[in-house]
Amino acid sequence: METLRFSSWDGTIVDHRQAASPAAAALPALPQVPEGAPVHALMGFNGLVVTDPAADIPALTRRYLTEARKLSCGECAVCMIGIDQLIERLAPEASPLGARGLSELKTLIDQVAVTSKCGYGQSVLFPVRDALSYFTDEFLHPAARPAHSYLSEVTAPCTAACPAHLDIPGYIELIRNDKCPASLELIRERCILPGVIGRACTAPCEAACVRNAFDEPLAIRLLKRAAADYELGHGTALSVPAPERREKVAIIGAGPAGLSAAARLRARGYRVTLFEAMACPGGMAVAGIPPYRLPRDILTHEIDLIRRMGVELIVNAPVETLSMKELASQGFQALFIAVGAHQGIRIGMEGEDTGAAGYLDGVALLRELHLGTPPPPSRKALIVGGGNVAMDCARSCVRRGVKEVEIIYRRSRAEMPARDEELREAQEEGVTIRFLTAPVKLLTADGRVTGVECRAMKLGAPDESGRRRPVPVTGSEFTLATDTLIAAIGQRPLLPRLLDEGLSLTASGTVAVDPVTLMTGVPGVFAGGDCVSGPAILIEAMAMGDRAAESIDCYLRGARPGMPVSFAPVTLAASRGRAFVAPEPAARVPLLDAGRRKASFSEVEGGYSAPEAMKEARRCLRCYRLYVWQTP
Amino acid sequence: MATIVIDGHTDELPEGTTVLEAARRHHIAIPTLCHHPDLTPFGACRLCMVEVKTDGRWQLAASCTTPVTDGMKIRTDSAAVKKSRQYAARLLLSRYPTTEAVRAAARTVGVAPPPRETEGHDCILCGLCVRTCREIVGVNALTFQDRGPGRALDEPVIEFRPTSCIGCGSCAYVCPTGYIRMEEGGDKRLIWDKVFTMVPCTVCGRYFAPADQLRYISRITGVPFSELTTCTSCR
Amino acid sequence: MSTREGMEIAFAAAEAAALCRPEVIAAYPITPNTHIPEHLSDIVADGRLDAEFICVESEHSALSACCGASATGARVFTATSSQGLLFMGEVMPIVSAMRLPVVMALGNRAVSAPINIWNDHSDIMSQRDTGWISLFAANGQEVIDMIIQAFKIAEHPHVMLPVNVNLDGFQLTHVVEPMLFPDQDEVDRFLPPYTPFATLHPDKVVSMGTLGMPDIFNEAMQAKDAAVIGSLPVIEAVWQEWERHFGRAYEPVYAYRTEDAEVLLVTMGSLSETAEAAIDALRDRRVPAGLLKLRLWRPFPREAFTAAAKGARVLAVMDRAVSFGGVAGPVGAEVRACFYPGPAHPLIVNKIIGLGGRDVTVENFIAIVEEARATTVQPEGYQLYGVRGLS
Amino acid sequence: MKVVNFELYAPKLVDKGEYFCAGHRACQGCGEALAIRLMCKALGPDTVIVNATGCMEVVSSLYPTTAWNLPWIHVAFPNAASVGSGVEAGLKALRRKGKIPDRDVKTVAIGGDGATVDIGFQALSGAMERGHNLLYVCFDNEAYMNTGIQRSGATPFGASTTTAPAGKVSPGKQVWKKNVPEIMVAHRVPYVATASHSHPLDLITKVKKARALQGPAYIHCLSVCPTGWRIPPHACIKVARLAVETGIFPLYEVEEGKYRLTVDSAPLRPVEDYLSIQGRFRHLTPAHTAAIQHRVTQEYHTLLEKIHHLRAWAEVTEP
Repeated sequence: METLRFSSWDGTIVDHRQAASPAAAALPALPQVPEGAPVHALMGFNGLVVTDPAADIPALTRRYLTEARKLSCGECAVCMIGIDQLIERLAPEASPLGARGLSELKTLIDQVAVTSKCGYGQSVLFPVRDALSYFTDEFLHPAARPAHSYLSEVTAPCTAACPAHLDIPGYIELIRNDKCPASLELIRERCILPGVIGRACTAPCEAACVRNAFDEPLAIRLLKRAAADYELGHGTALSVPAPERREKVAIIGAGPAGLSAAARLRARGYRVTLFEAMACPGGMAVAGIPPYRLPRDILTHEIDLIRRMGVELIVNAPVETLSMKELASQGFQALFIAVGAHQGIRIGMEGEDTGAAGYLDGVALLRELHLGTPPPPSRKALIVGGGNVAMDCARSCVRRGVKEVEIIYRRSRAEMPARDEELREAQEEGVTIRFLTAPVKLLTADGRVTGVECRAMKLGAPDESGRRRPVPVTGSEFTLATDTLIAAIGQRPLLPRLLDEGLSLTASGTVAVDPVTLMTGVPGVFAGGDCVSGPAILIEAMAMGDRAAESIDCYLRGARPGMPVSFAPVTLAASRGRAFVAPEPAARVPLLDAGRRKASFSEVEGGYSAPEAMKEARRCLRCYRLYVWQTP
Repeated sequence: MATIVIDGHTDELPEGTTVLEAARRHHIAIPTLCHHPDLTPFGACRLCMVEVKTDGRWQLAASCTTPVTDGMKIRTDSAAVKKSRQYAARLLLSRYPTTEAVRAAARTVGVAPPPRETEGHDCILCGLCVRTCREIVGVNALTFQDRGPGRALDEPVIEFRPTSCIGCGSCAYVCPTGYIRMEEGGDKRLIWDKVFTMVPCTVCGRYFAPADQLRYISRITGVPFSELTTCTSCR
Repeated sequence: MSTREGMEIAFAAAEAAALCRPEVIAAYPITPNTHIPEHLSDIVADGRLDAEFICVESEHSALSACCGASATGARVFTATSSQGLLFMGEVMPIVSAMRLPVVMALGNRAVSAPINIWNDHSDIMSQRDTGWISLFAANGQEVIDMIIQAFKIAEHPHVMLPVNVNLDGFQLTHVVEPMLFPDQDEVDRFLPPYTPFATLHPDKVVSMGTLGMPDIFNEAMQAKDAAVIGSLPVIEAVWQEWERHFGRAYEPVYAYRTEDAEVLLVTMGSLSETAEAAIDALRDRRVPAGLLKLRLWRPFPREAFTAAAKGARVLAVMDRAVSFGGVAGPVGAEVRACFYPGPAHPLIVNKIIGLGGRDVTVENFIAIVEEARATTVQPEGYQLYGVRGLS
Repeated sequence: MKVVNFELYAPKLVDKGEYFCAGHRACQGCGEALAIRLMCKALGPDTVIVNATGCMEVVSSLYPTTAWNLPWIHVAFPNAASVGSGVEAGLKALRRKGKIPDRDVKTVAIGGDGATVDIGFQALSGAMERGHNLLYVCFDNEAYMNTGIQRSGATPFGASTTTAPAGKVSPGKQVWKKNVPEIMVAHRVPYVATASHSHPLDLITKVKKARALQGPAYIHCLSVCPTGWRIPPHACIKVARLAVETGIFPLYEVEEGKYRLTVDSAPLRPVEDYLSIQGRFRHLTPAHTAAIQHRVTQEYHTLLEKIHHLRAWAEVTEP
């Protein structure tokens, strides 16, 4: 879309159709269409954008309505029937509209917008109204135009916010209609570990939920979990379609990214082998996420489902022992590296590298806690860092009986990446937090940590991450006594031998890949997950696993993966719908009380019963956002 | 408690009361097709629209699904309300022109139904049967089919699960249009195209309930099947 | 501003009723009142009056429907005669006991047998004790005025009783007279909309017409009687207000040339006009005779009557119905009773005249007055006047 | 749709409101009181009840108490229908003139069999003919129970009453019951139905249908009177059900002239089952019973004929 001729996006009318030379007016923020698709016009949930005189608006409108009808649920009297009437009256063979007919249709649209039951019906018809209002002549005096081709995409604020782009309104509607198995099936299309994600996800979708504007977001994560829990009771199997393919794919790292890729590739019929360094699969999900948030049986169950698809899993196969050449010689045509980022980053303070007892790396600690031989409990633990790993370390220490657990963070709460409920629950469990404090020197005595010297900070200008940069307050040094200091400020991948075989790293120490194909410099070798993106959330890693599987499939079939439409620059939450939404708070789930929590690693958060889930699902406003592009 | 003003009457109501209930307390007539006092509101028919004012501006809202909030102002007879009800009625009529329940509802909001050729018994997707089956009977034999991206169904329909249905017929009873039909003859009952075997009353011999239904009752109450085979008038 | 127009009085009665904007009319045809509902249904059919006209299948249903309609708070009108009134008989006392302000135009007619469609008062006298207020009109103008007044009286919060306006069959119903018709807005000013104190409506749930056991029945009857008696001052007040609005005076007992009269004729209804002519003739011959015209029959205006009759030696009381085997005709008995006990009372001659449409002339009245003047002792009982083969 | 066997779940959907309240003075096991309570639930609050003189008026309105949570009026014995006509006309006029709220308040006249098929029959016929928006419900307990079980036009053949007693030479009433529902059908009113308190949901559905339409409707509801029928109070529902199952009182409805059986009791049970448990029929000989059986079978087949072969007026009038 180069020059803007007309736009009604968000209801602001920009009309350059009469201008001699179409001004290079700024286009509204629009989704990015895959390259090589010239666009004449776009009709989207929030308006109409025209960039080419050749655009055929009535045709585009008809196409838009056809697509729109597919999304209308028909559960209220106005939306679908209204769309049907519009389709009927705007059909080329329909009797001429006339000015009166036209204004009737506009009133109809207004009525549908204010009386529809869900957010979809309330917003979907605005662009049609714009077309009728600003391209009146084309509707009143239809002219024969060359046929166009079309491209249409559906998303939703929650869907777009989700790294894996789950059809969230879709699976919520299925739950509402008492169809958990179907719902789970839909979830699995883009999230192979629903039970895990339903518990351990940071749920960016909920932050994007339109309901935030009225009361509070849908409990999307818990609904996903409800669907997964339902299945636990009933059981399913993941299918592998015939025909089997002969190509073998090796995947290094049975973490979320590796498991996802394995499942997708297996589902396409490839023979997949997973190499896992640790004694059990799961990667960060098992090593990083404490059982009180993600019970192990859930993870095991979902990994077993993948294994039962026929994925070969080899554990205790450390990265160091693997090489591309060997794997190639074993007949693997493609390799996917998803080793994650398990190497704790140094704080960079004095005395850090003395190897003093009591100084621990956060992820290593968690790994030990959950899989190996945990270090003996201490009297006091200081955790450095403000992320969820820091939280996990702190809460795990509490559970291991450490009397005094304190977190040190160099910025303030606003900049803290940890999730609110994580922090709240930690504080409930007695964890204290010291903001605007940075460690500068590790104090030791005869090889043991005795304390840490800290400096107070204040917030300066925002840095590249958009968060305000902490600035030291000179002369504010003070000392905190402790026998354990845990560094939890981030991780990076560890892949010694593979590096020598031609992998290149980025500045931030992650594996360099082609952003579209995820292929590394070495043909046939792909990488994804934390080892590419740096520490990220599970669903993000899984999404990358899926994409990797996609492009590995393409690579092995000699095709090139299509680039999906990106809704990144678009604000989907704001719609022109102005209907009333009755406030209704989300259904609550029981939490294990703080006292019992501290004593054990058993799951803290309860789940929804089926009726509760159906009730909560009813709150969904079904904010599907439809885009239809007209291309030559 | 929430204090509201509805058409000029001030009233204090417990939280959670719907605007429709509030209106009925004051004998304010509001047309509905999908509402039943014993079932969860569903908001399908859109005939019960009213205007509410909570944050300084009047907005249309479906009275059956809108709970009263403190300070809420409600008007049920404004021009906007009338117009929206009439549009809902017109749309319903355009899809179900021969369904008496729809025609009657249209008349109540001042929309004249088209001349009728035949009498139809359409499913108007009011969801009364779905909710009755779920909330009153508790077997979920009826559900809406979902629609959305990649799940393109031509027409939304209510899905019948023969495996769950116990043949109690409550859906046929609650159906406002007569679309759900239930036929009986001798020891058989036909509903939703599923045939049920009826159990005769041990006292009067009358076929009074489907075996499936009695089995279900026996299961949820723990009462032995044999004790359930006497009809209500012989008990 | 009223307009003068010549019209059949039955039609005029209908026009008067229409001026009162009744909401429901239920009536059944019977001679001689028939023209009243006929003309009313014309008025409704022409859209001049927005009302429900119920073509009932009997008089019993007519008054029943009026009863139901009035209970909803509607203003209600009906009309009948003779047998029709008797068929309404079951409902008559119920309407008054339920305090429903129904207004009825009653075209008085004889009661069978032998069947006779012509005028006398035996129909209303048979319903005398049902608790209705009874007004008697002497001419078309009074019919119009009284029908309008009747609604105001009936609906007065202190009254709340049904009212019948009596107009003699044929003598009035079928006679064409010039009459003054008040304008609609004049009537609207005089007669405000009816505001009932209890109605049949879900917004305020009431039970009407409940079962009364002996322990409350007396009290109920006492209340009804008190209401009828209590209506007298209201009626007088309404008439005074009428005079202020329309300039025509009404009083319960109308005295005509009674100054130092020795004999007073006592009449009700249309015969009063003939009687006035007779009095004029007698006065021309220096005969000290006068006339008392009763406009109000129930409640009976005892004080007004005795005051008006003061000084007269003889009262010649005309009755138009027979109380078979009684001591007097209904009016005769009433008049006698209202002088007893009392210090002094006039001689009372009671004639029953004009039964079943039998003509009554000026000469008849002159003769009756002459006979009364000759009376020196109180005569026994009563006399059916002008019976062939007797006297 | 046949609603005969909904009794296990659908009742949970019946209006919880009580409009004919407890505490009235009806006899134990009074079927009529039950039928009226159900009728009121079906009618809902926007209703005015016009009650003819009879048991229900007497037991429900002893001054200064009332069992009615609906606007209610009683005038006399023969005129419930005509009072109803007036109420309907009054409400219609006042609504049109904006003197009362603009909503559909239904007028419902109720009476016993005496008030309906005998003394009130003319008023009923008139009201139906005039096409008022009036529902008339006859609660038929087959005799003048209020005055002490005298015979009415609705008393069945062979029943012993105080004015048609069973004696040495007479088997109680010697003529057949007057079929008023059929006479109402002959009035060509849009809706006529029979109902029984033994089939509550059927009764409710029919009342709802009648309430919904704008125009005259008639429902004839069998109301068992344990006192007058000489049965124990607890047998009330059972006897009513037997009346239906023997075909003595079939439950059907006639919409726009179209007959439909709403409860199919085939195969019919012998009338013996119904007669033998009632004191009022105690004296009947096998010959009498046979005669009754013959008549009932005949009537039932006549009804089935109409159901299967009669076309609705609409069908007849439309080309």
